[in-house]
Amino acid sequence: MIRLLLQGDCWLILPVILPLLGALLSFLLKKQPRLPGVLGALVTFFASAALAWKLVSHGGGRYYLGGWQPPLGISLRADGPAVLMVLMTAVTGLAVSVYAGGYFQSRINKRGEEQRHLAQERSFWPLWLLLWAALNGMFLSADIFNMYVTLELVALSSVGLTALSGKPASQVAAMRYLLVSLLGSLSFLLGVAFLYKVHGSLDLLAIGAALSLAPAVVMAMVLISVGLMLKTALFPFHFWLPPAHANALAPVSAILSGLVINGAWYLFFRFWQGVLPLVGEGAATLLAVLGGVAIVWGAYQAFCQQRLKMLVAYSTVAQIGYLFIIFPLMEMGPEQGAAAVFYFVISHSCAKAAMFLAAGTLFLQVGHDRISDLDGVRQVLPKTTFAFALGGLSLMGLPPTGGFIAKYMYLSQAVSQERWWLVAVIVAGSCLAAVYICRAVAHILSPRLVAVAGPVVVAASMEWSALALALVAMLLGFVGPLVLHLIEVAG
Amino acid sequence: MIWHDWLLVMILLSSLGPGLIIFSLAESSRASRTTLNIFGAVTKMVLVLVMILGIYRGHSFAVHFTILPGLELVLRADPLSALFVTLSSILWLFTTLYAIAYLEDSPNRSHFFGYFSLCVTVTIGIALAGNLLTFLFFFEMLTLSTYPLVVHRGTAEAMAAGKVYLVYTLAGGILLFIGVVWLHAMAGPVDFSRPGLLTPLVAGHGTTLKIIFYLLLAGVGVKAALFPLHGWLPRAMVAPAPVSALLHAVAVVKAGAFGIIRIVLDVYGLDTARTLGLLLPLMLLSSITIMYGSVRALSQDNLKRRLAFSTVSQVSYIALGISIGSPLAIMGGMVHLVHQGLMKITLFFCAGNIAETLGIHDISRMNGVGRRLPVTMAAFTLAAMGMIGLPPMAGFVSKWYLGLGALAQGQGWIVWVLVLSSLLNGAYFLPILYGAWFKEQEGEWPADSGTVGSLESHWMLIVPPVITAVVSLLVGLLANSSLSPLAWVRFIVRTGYGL
Amino acid sequence: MRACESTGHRCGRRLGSLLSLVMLAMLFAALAWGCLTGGAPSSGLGQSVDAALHDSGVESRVTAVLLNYRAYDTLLECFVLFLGVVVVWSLRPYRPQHPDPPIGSILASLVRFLIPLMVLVGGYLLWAGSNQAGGAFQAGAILGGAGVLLLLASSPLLHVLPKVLLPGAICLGPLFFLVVAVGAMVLGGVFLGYRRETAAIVIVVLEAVAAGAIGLSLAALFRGSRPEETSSAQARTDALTQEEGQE
Amino acid sequence: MIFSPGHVYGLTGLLLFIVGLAGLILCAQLLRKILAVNIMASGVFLFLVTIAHGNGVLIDPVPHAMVLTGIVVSVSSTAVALALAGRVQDMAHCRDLLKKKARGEG
Repeated sequence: MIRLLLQGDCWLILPVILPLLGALLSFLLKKQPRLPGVLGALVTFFASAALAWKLVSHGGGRYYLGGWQPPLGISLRADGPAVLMVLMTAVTGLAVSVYAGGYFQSRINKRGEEQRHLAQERSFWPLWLLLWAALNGMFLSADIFNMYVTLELVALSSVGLTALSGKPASQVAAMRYLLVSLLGSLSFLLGVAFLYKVHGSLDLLAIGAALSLAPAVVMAMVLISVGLMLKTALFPFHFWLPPAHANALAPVSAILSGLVINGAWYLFFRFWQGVLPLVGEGAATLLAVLGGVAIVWGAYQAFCQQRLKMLVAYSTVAQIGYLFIIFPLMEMGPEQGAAAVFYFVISHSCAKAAMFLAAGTLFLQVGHDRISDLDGVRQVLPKTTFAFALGGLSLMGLPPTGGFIAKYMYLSQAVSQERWWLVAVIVAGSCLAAVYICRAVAHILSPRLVAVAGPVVVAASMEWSALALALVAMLLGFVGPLVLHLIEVAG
Repeated sequence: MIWHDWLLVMILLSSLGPGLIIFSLAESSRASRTTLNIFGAVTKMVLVLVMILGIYRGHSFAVHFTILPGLELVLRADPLSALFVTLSSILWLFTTLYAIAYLEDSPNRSHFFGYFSLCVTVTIGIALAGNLLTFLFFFEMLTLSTYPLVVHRGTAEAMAAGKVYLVYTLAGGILLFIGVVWLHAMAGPVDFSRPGLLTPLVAGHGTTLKIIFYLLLAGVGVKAALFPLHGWLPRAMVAPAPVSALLHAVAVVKAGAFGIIRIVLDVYGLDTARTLGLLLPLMLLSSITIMYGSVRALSQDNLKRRLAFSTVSQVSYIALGISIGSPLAIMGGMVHLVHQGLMKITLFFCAGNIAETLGIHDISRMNGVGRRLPVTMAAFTLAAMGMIGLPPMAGFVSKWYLGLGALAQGQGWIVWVLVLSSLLNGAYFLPILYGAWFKEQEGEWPADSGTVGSLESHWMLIVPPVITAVVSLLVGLLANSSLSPLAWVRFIVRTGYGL
Repeated sequence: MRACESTGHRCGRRLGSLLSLVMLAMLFAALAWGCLTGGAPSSGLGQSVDAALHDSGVESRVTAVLLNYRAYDTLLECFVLFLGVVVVWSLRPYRPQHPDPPIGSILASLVRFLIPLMVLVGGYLLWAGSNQAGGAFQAGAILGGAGVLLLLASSPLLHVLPKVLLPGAICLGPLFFLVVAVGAMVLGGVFLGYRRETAAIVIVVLEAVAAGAIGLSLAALFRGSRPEETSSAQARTDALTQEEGQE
Repeated sequence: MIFSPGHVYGLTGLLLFIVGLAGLILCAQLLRKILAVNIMASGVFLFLVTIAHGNGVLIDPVPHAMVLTGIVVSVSSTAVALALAGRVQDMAHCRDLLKKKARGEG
């Protein structure tokens, strides 16, 4: 067994198996779901870290499940971007798991409705671990039909998590989310069918190598792109996101905004990476325009919100735009473009999750999240407010955070390629982000003593996990070479 | 990396460490907070002293840290950064002492001193920045660490001022960011130790370089309160007095002025800047700012607002000196970085004392203050005289060199600007002095907090302004000695820029 | 005035529908274009499936694909079903507004007659799957149907499986699949890589367990909520009131 | 171009997809939307099966396996959708009850 671990390639499959196992166990141990849940998260984290270490030390590779080579069998692929996403999920996921433990305990302690909160926690752990496994599977998969299956797993578990809070608004939001997700999945599946019809293979690499602009392939790309854009909530398709993300439980919001969105986008990126040289300027520009509108519109909406969690949710809509404006830049510098966008993804993931966790803590402590009534909450929850502010800094792209590095890379690409309208979009996005984040932060960090009295009811682990995540977002401002080294490992 | 490279990091950590610990301290643990503050400030001064000695002996200190391939954060101590570091660390010590007494019994002190230390750390980072990226890095952080100090009082007015401050500085920060990225895209990373990097680009990309220069200038100009971008400064006066002192003398405005020096001398280089015709606009802009600030100061009745407009005017002497571009003028500008800091911090300390002890904020109520607060007003008078530029005070030295430099460069009109501005300085400072010393007290003081023993106020409120006032007198009197700022500036101009 | 507005509104909606229909028609045209043009479709994987069939342990090509070549998909698919049950069970307590009609004697006797037959058919399909059409999913679907019938009839047969064991039973399928996959990895070095000589038996056992799990999961999905949780309408209303207050 | 029976099946699949899409967009009731999604799924499955019989010589089992997997996934998500729709309607019902009660007491 140990020999197997040391020599084999099973590292690749462990980040998928372990959370699956954890999910089953936490489902079975319904009296104590937290124990297997947190344990599963911890083990998965270490497995992911080990995978990253293995990748850096031994290079990337493929893993043929069941020993069947493609096109017959399914293969997993480990290269820089895939493993980086797995690692990002591990870091954010571990913090969210630690947070969730404290969150449910605090809720169970706080109110009279123990049964309801117990039931919520009982469902949370299996759903979350299944989601984690599905995300890892999605990142590592090299088979387009397998991607569809993982997409569905992700969609169903996200919907389940969204509906978990039981609030009427969350039920409606979950219903809408589910329908949009199913539409996206089916569109994706039809695209997969088209691709299979033309290429007779489901292996993404084989397809990518033989790609042409035949009508069927064009239709396949359109279907797949639209399906994934729906799931990523790119601008015209963003309508479902804010209510779903804002009305969920705090750890769930963090998971949805920090991880799930990135999952669908990652597949989009993988598909487009191959076709980009073929499609020419127009399609990439179209994506970038949608991204630009998303940045501006999302930021404007975020500014208009009265509730903290809605603000953060709309900020996700805006930040998604950045994931798409990279495509025109990638035509001239694919490697630099990929590096920039992945840097953005990981720092956004940490920062956004930290902000949602912090917002959830504030909500639990104060009992509401109306921004204008949050003055003085710093006195009660200093670490949480600091985490929120730090996450906000990263979104604004100010040093010393990962967001700054990402913005720097974006801007330097745009400037050196002389795409001035993109420069304008990036700058406008940063300014708008600064406006809406400062609006929220000015309230929660305000020195005014309109104190939200009352004893601290939230668990320490909630404060610390959000802070740790925000500090990771900050740390990303200093470990650029390391991350880029990881991204550049070939498959 | 050998030990003395770590020195620069230690200098940063000497205030960052205490700052972070102070954040986590309880509000009531006053003794440990004070100890930490003073310990940090003194340690920093000692470390800076070691560094200066090293530089004087010809050591070079540099720390490199790669944050992206081909992109480094560099801390480097050259003579110019030593000047700013010394100024900041000395003034920080006094400001800390002053703030401890000033904020006694007010709420949120842990928060305040935490950000206070952070702010100084970042300022030192700006001073030690060895390339443009590092400068940008710390420059943006300065905005964030000073904002909580500006809004510290938490009143509606303070929050509004904080909003204005953020809008100005963040917008400036973004302009600076674009400029830096653009310059990097054209010329690669811009290291301060390699002047003339841009010279080969002048022929082909002259216009672009000009645009970038104005972007950078606008970016740092916001913090330096250059004329159309100065709007935040008078409003930020709602902050507590130590914060104003810090903003005006140690950190923000100074960082902006320092940035102008760096951009002109180290990024573009004098020759390139002159070839591109960038110096004349800067000269005009700073002359306008000098006059504008002085004129506006005349009509202010609030003491701190008058001082703020005075800062707008005085800081532009630095930019003026650089833009004139002759060695003497550059010396005058650079030395004013120190002189203005010393004098202005004294003035703000005194204004704070007057407000804290007597509850007076307006100049019209200051009649007869000299008799109630003789020591404070003496310090105030010294500093104000210096500001006006009476010989042999510090301000005179700066203006003298500026004038000589302008004449050497054939820009005689600058002398008129200097004379006129000195007259205006006199016009807004002398009435204060006259009223305070020679007029009778009118009615009760608004809120007299009483004397402390035989002293007019708490000793920690009196000692810092007295020391800074005396120092500002001495640097003028002993300007020719080998230990004066002027001598150091001469050293900078000779060794650093070979002028 | 109001009528006017509402007609305008209706007109707007009709226009919107018309517009979407036109766009959908265009989309169909585009899809048809993609489907019809572009030359001969590729021959697919039929040949490679046949070539490797000998090593797969089964004779049915579809079963070989499902449980050997692409067994990873099937494993995840078991988890999709499991996930479905978890999600449905996680939803808030609920009772339909229209209670089920009373059970007639016809349904009861039909159940008595059909259940053994369905189990038999399911078993046959499972067995047949190794060399012709059929297999775990078909068998599971039949078993699921049987479960639905039992539920409809509130049959006493339901109590054969105690409620406490229900989660365990639901987990059993995916858990077993996972254990087999990991076991293959530990013994042979490859995840899901059965040895050639044991493949046949492994696949049959897997299929049997999977069919059972699928049937059970389908029935659980049909039921719609966690069995032990039944709450009165009053409790639901109370919970809702409280949450409205929180919002 | 020769118009074979395979094309008819394929086009029918696509048409079903579009019809489902239309239902999803245009129908207001949740139940109809869910049914529409199922029709879309059926369309995709039919299309996949058509691909399996693409050149008519050798039947390709892989799309069949994909359809089987797809059906199970679709069953699972339909179940979730129905359960959720039940909750949404239940809530609307409860809310109406509450309103009525409030009005009666007021």
